[in-house]
Amino acid sequence: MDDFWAMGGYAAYVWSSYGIAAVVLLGNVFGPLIAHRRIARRIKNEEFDD
Amino acid sequence: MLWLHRFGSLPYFYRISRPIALALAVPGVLLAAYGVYGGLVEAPVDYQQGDAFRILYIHVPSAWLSLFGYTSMAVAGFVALVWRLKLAEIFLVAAAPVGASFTFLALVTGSIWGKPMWGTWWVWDARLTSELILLFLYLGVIALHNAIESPRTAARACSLLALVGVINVPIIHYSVEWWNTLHQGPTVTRFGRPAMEMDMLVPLLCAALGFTLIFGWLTLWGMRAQLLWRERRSRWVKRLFSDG
Amino acid sequence: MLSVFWAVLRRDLLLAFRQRGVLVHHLLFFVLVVALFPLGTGADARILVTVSPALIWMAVLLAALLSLQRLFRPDYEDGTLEQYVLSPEPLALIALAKVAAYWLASGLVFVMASPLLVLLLGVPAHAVPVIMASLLLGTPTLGLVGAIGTALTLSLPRAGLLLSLLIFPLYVPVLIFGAGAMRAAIAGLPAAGALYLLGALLALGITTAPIAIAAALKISLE
Amino acid sequence: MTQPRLLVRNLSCGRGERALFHDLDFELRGGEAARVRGENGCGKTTLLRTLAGLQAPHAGTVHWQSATPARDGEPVLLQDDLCFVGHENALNGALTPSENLDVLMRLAARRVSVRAIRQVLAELGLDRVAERPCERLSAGQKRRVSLARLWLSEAPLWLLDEPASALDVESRAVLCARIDAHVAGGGIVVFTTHEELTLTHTRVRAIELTPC
Repeated sequence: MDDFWAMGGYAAYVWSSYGIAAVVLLGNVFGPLIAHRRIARRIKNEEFDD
Repeated sequence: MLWLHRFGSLPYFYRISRPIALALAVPGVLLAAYGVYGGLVEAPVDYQQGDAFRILYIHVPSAWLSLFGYTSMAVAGFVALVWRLKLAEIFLVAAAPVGASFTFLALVTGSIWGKPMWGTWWVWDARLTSELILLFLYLGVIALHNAIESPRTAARACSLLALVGVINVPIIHYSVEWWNTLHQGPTVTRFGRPAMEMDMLVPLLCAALGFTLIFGWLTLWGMRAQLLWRERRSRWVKRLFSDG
Repeated sequence: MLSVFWAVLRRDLLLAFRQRGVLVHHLLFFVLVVALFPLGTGADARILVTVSPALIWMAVLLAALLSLQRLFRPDYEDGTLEQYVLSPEPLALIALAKVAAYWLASGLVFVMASPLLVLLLGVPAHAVPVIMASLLLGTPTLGLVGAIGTALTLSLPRAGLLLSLLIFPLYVPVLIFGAGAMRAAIAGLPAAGALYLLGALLALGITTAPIAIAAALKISLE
Repeated sequence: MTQPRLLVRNLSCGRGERALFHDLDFELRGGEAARVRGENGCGKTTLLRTLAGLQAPHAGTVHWQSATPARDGEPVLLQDDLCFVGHENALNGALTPSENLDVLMRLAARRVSVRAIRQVLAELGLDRVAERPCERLSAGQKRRVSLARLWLSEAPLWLLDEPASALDVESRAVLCARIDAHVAGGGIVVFTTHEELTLTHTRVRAIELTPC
């Protein structure tokens, strides 16, 4: 198992790549979700009823 | 044609977008997870690059999606300009940040990979340079969209920009390659080897397919938010939220 | 149909002539960028010759960016642009005439000024014809592509930075082939290949860019 | 020539994404004039721009003659049948009135001699400034230069956005006479105005815009 995490000495490179990818993808999941929720709340508050 | 018309109806699209997103997300995440697992665990160590080659399972799908994303935006842009289809405009606007994210990932992972392979974080290699310019093309679309206030004008302007950009992508790629071979000798080939071992290739294809589905899912996610914003004053959206 | 092309071309050239102060400013800008450069690198002749292709082309790119912002702006503000769009004549043809006039009044002036500047940088005289040819073929393409960008950002009052983000990536091929031709000429190598490619880009630009400019103008007016 | 006809059905327009008016219907035939009425900011200019095809309506259609837009919301191009005098004068400040008019008429695909331009400028009392750059003209003079197109054009449909702004009483009378003559000759005029324009021979219909 330790061998797996060590990645033959390239651990820093491999895991940082996958880490950054995970962060960026999660940002793309939650960004629109939060935006969607915020817009929905503003519609419910009737902010656009002019 | 009737089907297209129905699909173009915004309330209908909004209603079915969530199940479609789920239908893309579940197999997408499973396939990508399998591909990454196969790449990280099952694929044998590369005799030249050691374990560093395992970055490939994120780098190649990202690079593929950076091109796929821009091309699909240009197609949507064409549809938006010619048929004034609102849904195409919304797709284009929502796909831009997702595509830019994958382009960014392709660049970062390529650069991280380059460090152990070439001993430096950045080389002006043809692929990396084209990818960098592609990122600027994406950022141009996003910046133009943010700058123009009226959503309709903004989307139409972005459609045209994406179309102009997509015509330029192959020209840019060719010119960069020309520049690169002329002055730096042949490009370092990283994964251009003719025969890839099957147990390396299968996970890679799975990862590429999985991330493509994820791309679709994320774009749909963005489209839902964008659609709601653009239609916030319309009756169907208000009805949707007044009933709770 | 061609009469509208000549009418617009003549009008814009007349305007450029009446407002020649602006033209002089652009030329001065171009000369200044090049002239200041040695102050930053030191007067080492070898370095100057090596960087001269990049320097000349970057100066051209920046000057184009600055001057392009005014290409459609006055017409947009005084309502003439609406008349272009409403004209029964093809808008793409009118746009092509505008770009042609713009190039004659700015790009061509840069081409004329370039021999002096490159000799100032210590470039050997035998390279000058190729350098002028590369600018002659490359600068119109910059105008055509840049006009799409300005047309798209017309509704934004201050679009300078955004414009650079939109059009600089599209300028990459011209920069590469233009500077490539220049570098080959300085090294005494054949530069015909790069010049042909610049010519191909120009041909592609003349045939396709006016359509895109026309579409962009209509979008900006909506 | 067929009789000109402008037909507007269920037209909804807006500025940007903001809706201005809904479901406007009217029909104008050759020999009719209409004044667009409504409060400030209710979309008078937007209506004229939409009729001209400069912007797409949010919904509804504009028909000209027998031309029908491909689908709802598509602008119909009136091309050479239209003379549009917008809010702005479409004059470049560094060019003289005759140079400006020459280009404008060429854009309208009309061949007009320099002499004809001079003559119209003289009729409008502009002969003394005909060779002066437009930036040195007064607002009223500039407006008259822009309106000179109405004397040079042969388009059946005129769309005039505040044509009388900055005009003095005499020029206004000249403009009214020109509109009268155009309508009497079987043309159509749609205009907006804040000033009172008294058309002696023309019955002016009103197009009311009610904000939504």
